[in-house]
Amino acid sequence: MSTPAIVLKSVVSIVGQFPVLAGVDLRVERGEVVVVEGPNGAGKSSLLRLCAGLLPVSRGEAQVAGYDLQEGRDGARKHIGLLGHSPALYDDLTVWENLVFHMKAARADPARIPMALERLGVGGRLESTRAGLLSAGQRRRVAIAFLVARHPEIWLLDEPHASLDAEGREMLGETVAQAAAAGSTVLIASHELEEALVLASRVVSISGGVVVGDGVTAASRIGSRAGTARFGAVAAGTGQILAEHSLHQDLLQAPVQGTDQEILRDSPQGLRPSEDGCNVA
Amino acid sequence: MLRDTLLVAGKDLRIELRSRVVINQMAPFALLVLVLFAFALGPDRNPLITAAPGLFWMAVLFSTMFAVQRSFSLESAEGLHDSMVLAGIDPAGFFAGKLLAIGCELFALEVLVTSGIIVLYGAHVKSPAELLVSGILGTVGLAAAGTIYGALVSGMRLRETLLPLLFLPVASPVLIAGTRAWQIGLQGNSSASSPWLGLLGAFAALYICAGIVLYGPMEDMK
Amino acid sequence: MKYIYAGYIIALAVLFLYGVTLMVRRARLEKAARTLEMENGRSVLRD
Amino acid sequence: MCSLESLLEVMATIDKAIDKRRTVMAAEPVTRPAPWSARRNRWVRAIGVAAILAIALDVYLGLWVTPPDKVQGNLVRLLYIHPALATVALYVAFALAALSSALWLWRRTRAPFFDRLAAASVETGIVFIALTIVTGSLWGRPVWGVYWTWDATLTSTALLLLLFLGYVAIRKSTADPQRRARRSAITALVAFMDVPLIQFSVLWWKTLHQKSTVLNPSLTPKIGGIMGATLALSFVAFLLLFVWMLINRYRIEVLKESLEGAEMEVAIRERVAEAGTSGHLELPADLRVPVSGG
Repeated sequence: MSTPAIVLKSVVSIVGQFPVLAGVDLRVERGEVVVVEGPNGAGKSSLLRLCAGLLPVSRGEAQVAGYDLQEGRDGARKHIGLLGHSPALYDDLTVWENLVFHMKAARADPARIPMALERLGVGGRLESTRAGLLSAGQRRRVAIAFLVARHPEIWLLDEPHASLDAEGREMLGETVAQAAAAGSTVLIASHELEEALVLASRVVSISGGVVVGDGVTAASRIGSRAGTARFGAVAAGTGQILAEHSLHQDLLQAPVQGTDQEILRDSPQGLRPSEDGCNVA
Repeated sequence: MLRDTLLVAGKDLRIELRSRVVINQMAPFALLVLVLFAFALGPDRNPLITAAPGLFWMAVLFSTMFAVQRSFSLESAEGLHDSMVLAGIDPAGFFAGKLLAIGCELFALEVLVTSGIIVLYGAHVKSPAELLVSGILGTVGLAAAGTIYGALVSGMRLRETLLPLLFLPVASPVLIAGTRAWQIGLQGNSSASSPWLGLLGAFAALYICAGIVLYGPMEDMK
Repeated sequence: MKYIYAGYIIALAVLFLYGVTLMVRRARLEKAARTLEMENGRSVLRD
Repeated sequence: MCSLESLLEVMATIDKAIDKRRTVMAAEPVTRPAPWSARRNRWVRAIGVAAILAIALDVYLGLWVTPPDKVQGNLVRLLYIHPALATVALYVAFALAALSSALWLWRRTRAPFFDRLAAASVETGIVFIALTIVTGSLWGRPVWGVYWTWDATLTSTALLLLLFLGYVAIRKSTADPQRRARRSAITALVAFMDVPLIQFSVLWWKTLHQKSTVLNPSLTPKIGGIMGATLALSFVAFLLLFVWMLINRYRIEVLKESLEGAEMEVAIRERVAEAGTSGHLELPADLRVPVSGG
């Protein structure tokens, strides 16, 4: 395994007078897809913004993409793509101009834009309309398209499913799957767990600015809508064992590829599959 | 750095052409200021002419503040500022880009206000060289100082009131020197203008360097 | 001559007042720091 | 279904994780500054007393002992306050503020000490410069017949006062200590850079505009003997006073920040405690499996 994508050791981040993160320990390997969940105001978005180098590391250590967030922050930023709550678009510029500006600012090659826009279904006519006229869902797709075009090493998606329709969510799923397959690391902060858990190989629960749980999801193939995820994770901090229970009843017909052991073996946390199929972190 | 400067300036000016805020709102405002001054100083010509240089620079000062506030409101959207920082744009480039964009907008406004003064106040210009040079130097200086303070207060709660409080005292030398240079421009004895232009030049140079040096630490404090 | 006296009196009065307020503020803050210290059982002061 | 032991084991790991978090926070080493040992306090008090004595002597000499000036008559007596206040404010307080701000901005020499020193010197400087303006206009009143004429130095000093009031405004309106320090450092530097420009422009504006008044308070008439001695004394006296005020104001800043810091520690601990109890995974109903077993 090369250097891990994200390493946080008891990181405290204080914004204003308030400790949004009060001692976070997290280790994410390259190529992992991790869902960060927790109640509102638990610090999910703050964790993502910290990894993006936008929040100060008041105490503890933080390395992202091999760069220390206190000294080499600029180095890390080249490898990080952040999809925030409000997509970063200038309302007066057209979609195309927006993306060209952001790509050039990030020193990326604007030639990848058409492909990315097509993939997210916002290409063609939409390119020349002003960003201000787009619907929230379209704006989010454009923002995702920017990430696809830039293809950073680390994807930080904050509530990516917000304002996306069914088709949009599927596209997001595919994009994340392809990114993970291509070796990028994806962190998703989300409330919509059914969608997010399908994509993720690991769940991190955060509450009160502290990581209170870290469970592994045995997510099998994502691919088509019919993918199922055998949920062997222990949702830490809740005491509820999420036994073998597929996500949606209607999804049962698609067989789960690969045996239990095969799926769980490549999960980084080395889960012990006990005989009765109940896996404990 | 030059790359980022042109990138940011191009973006700002393109947004300006699309949204036409300067043309639709600030230009009428500048002329309005001239008319209000006329009301304040009475209709007869000579007080207006003697006060014309000062009025010009007062109009420019107010326009600078609006231009700075407008320019930094573009990036006020949460996501936008993060993406700018994340993209790793060189802070000095960002500063110079903003400075260039605001400078162009201000210069356009100044041409308008000058013609306004000539028409409304009937001032006739003896040596336009002074006006042009002092206009350019003054604009660059005001834009530089304005951009520094614009960035400093952007993101703060009471930035609308803080910006004038911080910016206007700093800009006072430009007002003084600019007015004198303009007066000479109108009266024509251009020999006496060199100290004032020197002062304007010094102000502009000083604040451009300050912006480039100080913009780095300012940026990563967001 | 009265302007001279006025000048002196104003200057000295303001300086004296400012000096006293500084001393009072400092005393109050020192006390607050000490009481907070008692509560947590260890010092809160950072240099 | 899952056995009970694995469930209990899971619960144990969670509690251990949260406790570890709490102990880490509690054991946070908080450096404790020397509580200003008695010796240092005595020094501060000594400076204070010396300042008061020097000023008393200065006032006594200035008002009664020194002879009235041939030209200005008794007006010259303000000479023993006004220039001293002005020089201390401009060339000590604000210069110190600008220097410490620059040092704070420079990464290698960055230390909280400079930020607090800048804050303390600006606030004290503002008091001094305000008094300079008051004494200056009082000096001008009998001469010009009006409190305020657009005299070169008076105007530029007034502008400087406004400039550094901006510094205080910025400092007061940001909460985050790190960001506040950075913003005020930049404001101090940018403001101080403007000082020479303002001085020149106002001076030229005044002199090139019309001949400057003979009795310009800043043009101290050539003096010697007892008057020169008193003038020198006035500089020393006000400098001592400034140093005393600066030290106290600095100490207040340290105390204020430490108290802010202490409240923050408590906030962190509450956050951590809150994490232990309410963390849970809201799952759609069909997924929630009731915990069974003994």
